[in-house]
Amino acid sequence: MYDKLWLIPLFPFVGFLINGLLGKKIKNEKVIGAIGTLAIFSSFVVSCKYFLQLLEDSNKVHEVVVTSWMSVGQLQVDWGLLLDPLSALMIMNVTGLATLITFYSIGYMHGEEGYFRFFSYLNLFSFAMLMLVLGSNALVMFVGWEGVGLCSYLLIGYYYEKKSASDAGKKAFVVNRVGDFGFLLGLFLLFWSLGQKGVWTIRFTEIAANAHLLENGGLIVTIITLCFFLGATGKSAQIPLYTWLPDAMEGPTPVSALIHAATMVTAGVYMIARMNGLFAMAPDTMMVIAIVGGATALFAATIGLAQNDIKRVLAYSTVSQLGYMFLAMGVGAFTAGIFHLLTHAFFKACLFLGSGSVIHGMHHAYHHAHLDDDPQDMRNMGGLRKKMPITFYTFLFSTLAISGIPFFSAFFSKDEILWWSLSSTRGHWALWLMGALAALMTAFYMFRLVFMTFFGEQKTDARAKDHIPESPLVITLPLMILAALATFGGLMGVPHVLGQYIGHFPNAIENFLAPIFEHTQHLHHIEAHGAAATEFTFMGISVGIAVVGIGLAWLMYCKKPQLPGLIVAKFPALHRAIYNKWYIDEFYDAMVVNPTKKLGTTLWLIFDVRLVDGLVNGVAWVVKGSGRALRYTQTGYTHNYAMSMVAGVVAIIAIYVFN
Amino acid sequence: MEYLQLFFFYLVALVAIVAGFCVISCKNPINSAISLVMTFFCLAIFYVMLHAPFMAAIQIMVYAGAIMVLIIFVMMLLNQGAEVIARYRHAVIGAFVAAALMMVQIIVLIKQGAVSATVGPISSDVIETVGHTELIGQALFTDFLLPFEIASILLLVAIVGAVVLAKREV
Amino acid sequence: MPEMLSLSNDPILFLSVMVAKILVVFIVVVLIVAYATYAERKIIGRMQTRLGPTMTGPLGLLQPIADGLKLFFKEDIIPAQSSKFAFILAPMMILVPAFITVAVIPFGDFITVGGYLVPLHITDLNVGILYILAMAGLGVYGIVLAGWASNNKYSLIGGIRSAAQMVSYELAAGLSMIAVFMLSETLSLRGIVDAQAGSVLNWYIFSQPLAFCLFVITSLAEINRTPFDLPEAETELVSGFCTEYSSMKYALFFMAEYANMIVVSAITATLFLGGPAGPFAGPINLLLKIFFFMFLFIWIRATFPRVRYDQLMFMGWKVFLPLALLNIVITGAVIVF
Amino acid sequence: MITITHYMVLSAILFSMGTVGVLTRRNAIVVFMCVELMLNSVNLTFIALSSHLGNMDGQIFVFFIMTVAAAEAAVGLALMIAYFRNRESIDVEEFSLLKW
Repeated sequence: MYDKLWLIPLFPFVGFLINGLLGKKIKNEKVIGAIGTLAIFSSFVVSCKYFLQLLEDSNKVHEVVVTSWMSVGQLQVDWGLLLDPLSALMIMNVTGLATLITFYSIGYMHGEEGYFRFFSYLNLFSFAMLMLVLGSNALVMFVGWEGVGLCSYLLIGYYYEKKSASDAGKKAFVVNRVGDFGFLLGLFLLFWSLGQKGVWTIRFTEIAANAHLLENGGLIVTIITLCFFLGATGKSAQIPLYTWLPDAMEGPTPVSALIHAATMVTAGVYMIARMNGLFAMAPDTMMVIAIVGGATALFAATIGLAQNDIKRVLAYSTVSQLGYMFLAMGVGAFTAGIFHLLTHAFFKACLFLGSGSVIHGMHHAYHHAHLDDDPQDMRNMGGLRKKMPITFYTFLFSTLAISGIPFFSAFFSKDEILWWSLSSTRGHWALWLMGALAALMTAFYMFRLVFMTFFGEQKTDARAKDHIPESPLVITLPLMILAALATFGGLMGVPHVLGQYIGHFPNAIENFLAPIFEHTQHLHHIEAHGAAATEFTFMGISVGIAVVGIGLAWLMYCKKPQLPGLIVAKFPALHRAIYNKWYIDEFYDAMVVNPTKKLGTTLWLIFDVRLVDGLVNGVAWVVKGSGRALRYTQTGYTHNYAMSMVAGVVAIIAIYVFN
Repeated sequence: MEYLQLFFFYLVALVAIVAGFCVISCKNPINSAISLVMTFFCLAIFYVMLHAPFMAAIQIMVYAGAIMVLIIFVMMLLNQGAEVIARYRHAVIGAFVAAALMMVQIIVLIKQGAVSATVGPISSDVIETVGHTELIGQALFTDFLLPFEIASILLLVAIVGAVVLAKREV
Repeated sequence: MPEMLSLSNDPILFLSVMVAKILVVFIVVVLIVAYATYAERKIIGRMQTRLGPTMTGPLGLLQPIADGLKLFFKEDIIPAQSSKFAFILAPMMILVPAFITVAVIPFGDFITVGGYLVPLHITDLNVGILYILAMAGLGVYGIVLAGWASNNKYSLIGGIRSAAQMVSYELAAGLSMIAVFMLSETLSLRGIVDAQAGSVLNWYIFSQPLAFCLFVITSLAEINRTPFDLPEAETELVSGFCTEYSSMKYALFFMAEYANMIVVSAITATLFLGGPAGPFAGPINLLLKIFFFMFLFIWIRATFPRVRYDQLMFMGWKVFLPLALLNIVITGAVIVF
Repeated sequence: MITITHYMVLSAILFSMGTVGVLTRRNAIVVFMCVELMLNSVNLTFIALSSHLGNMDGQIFVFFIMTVAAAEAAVGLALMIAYFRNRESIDVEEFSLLKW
């Protein structure tokens, strides 16, 4: 039934091999792009087949063992793939978006140096991501986990001649390593502590089935889950390890869309959802997750308010939205978190690709006019509505979605998260407040972005302004598909309160995911009737918040463009702090990076130079001294050596003769 | 008849030893080489006397006909003059002493040792009737087939090695 | 059936018959050598529409003797800077292998002397062909030493060329012989002759035409005859290794050349043309075959120009050697299947 | 009567002479020839014993020694030519790079 599951990761891997090994020979961009797209598209087709099959199937969990990997002591690891509703949704998400974005890249990357490299990396990334979501045990997942980190590093540093790009790549890698360390520690601890109870396993199904052996809410579970959560913060850019994501915008825009918005950064969310049984047993960890998620959502949103780089705004928006997902995870609303993950993937991918389209156009214009201005700076844009209509409309729909305008996709998902953050047994009004404030800011800065880019008068340099074209179909087609998804994607998770009014419209995603989260259902306390009114009230409040945010943006950037300047003048310190990202990077440099460097230098001076080198040199000295003494026996004349050999022979024969 | 044989043996042995001495004492390397060829000849004669005509023929073909020709050829190419031996007189004396000691020891050892009787089936009559070449061939292609093949590989390697080493530019 | 004569049943007769055979063969070879020079001059003269020697004796028949006497009585010059020992040794080392090779060549069947059977060969070695190859390998020493000992750059170059040439062609010659004794399954020349007995069609020239051609050509190169006479190429090396030689030593070189021709002819006849087999008495058949080859060699000398040195090496290593190997492979395949 | 001892003593003498040559001569090719002389003296022992014992093994051994000697000659002489090209000499006294 599901035994061909391994085809899904295989196709992109084959694509990677072909483009990676032969790409340099092929040279033809169309062929390379076609290979890359076809590889991931084939994977998408297979994914669709299995997804539809799973929808019909009554048994929702299927594990396929491809081959044995290793067997060490109690540890038995297979290359196993796991298909259940959660991973099925994820593979659909990954393969679908990767197909669109790879296709988009054919146009976007046109004429770039190392074209084949880009496509082979994209395919490798898809492979690693699919291994991550399909892995049936923690080790296979970890392979994918590291693989996506590697591809992220490679793709951020794609323009490796640029110092900022290669630095950003390194930063992403190193910061991710911190998280990975936590993941590994958690994994070891989990393996060991389960082993103490007699179950030596790292398979997810067995972990879920045996989690109850551990003490509920005990110290061990808390530590394990905290370690895993540290891993998640690294990969998913949460406080305190979020700093790499904004810098990752140095990579090409399709990379930002695919890796740093839609798929890889959600790996942490996915991992927590995958181990929900374990996390549900650690209320303290859940609280930490919720607080960190909410704080990140709020904190990143504030930074997003003042950025001028179009991609950077989106990057902070991504961090903020990821914060939402963690907030959902923290309050036990796993379904809502995964739902938001999906809708976020749609609209954020669309937003990134749209910004890519804008940058592409700006770049084209600047290139045409031989100007050196920054094509990503929003202050140079404005009025692009008429120049690139398709980009504008798709962008607008996605922005409406992210802002939470009713019936656009994120309205459902975000609203559900906000509702659960208040109503869940783990919820709290403070969490809701953080989420709501973040939502206000989100609506504000996203529309700030739209207004600055597409409305008002064109601020582009006069020499370039007439040469901004609409992007070709290869770029706009994915935009349109994604915009459609961003607009209507929310329908798969219409909440009950709304669904019951429109002909009992089912909450499809919740039903579908129910078997995965059955152990955590007890967190949801819904008094079916009494809460409906409250839920409607809060729904209204969040819509209101969104409208207020949009209105503010309109006021400040369309109606009275001088207003932002006045506010900045009024609170210069605040603006500077926000503009400089609250000086977090500087803070990290001062607190972590520089002390580490200093420690390294000190250790090198004391330990390495004195002790290690001293030891090595001491040995060398002894050898040198004895060599100096012994070398007088080495005359260098062959005859002398031969002579000593003959003397030896004479001695040996003498022993024989006189015995 | 036996004394004739013994006389012949001593005659050839004398020639071999004198030629051998010329090898180590002639200042001119070409003369050394000619003396060595002479020694090889004497050894070939001994091989015939020992009922091993095939080995005798091979001895002349390989040593006299190939190796020594090669050596003389190289000597002509390099065209080295006569060498100065007398620089390390004490070393020469030492070498003679050591070698003489060794020789005496070996001879003592030989004299001490008991010579066993004939154990194998191959007598001179067998060699006469079957033929020495045939006997060698049978041994070589049955019991010693693997070493034989390995030796052929060794030769191939040596050819390649010699070409690589002696080529001016590889 | 009379008994075979051997050292054990009649030592005196055996030794005297042995000495007689050796003497006869030696004298015959020397005579042929002497008159081969005469024949060569006559034949080439005719081919070039000249008369050749006519003055000394009837038809110039005493010419070789006159030449010999003249050379023997000339003053013997040894160059001052030469290596005297090697200089004197060289002509001997070139002549001796040529003469002692003849010892293994059978020149007839058996005759009865004093009631015993006497085979018509000086000796029949179990390793006859190897013996021939070994002696052929020794021939090179004479030339190399002559070239080196003369202390003359032409001589030295001639000597080195000769060494290279002979070593190269020895291989091809030896390999072409292998096919023959693969068929006869013996290394003894008597055995090879016996294997070809019976009919003319048994001669190996018919079953081994390629080996025959290869052997004749490579032998020609090995005895330094035209068109392969590079070691003594007059035009470039001023007679090569024998530039500095005079008088009797020079005569020895010449004798050696013709003796080598005879030996090669005899070996070719033995290996490929059934040796003493034929319509007449054994020795006469063999002599006729030898004369045929001698004539062939002289004819070639009159006809072909000298090859260039690189052509020579090219042919030796890249044409004859592979062909000889191919011949061995084919012969082996035919024998096995 | 020639006994096995005759051959072995002769072999010992030749071997010792070869040793002296190796120890005293300075021309690398002559040293090489002396090594060949030593090898040959061993060959003589082998064949003498082989013939004495009525066994072919010794002669087969000699056969292989000759093979090895031929290979050695080819490679050794090639080495000497290469060395001569670098140093303009094949004097073993000058092969002294290992000297202190």
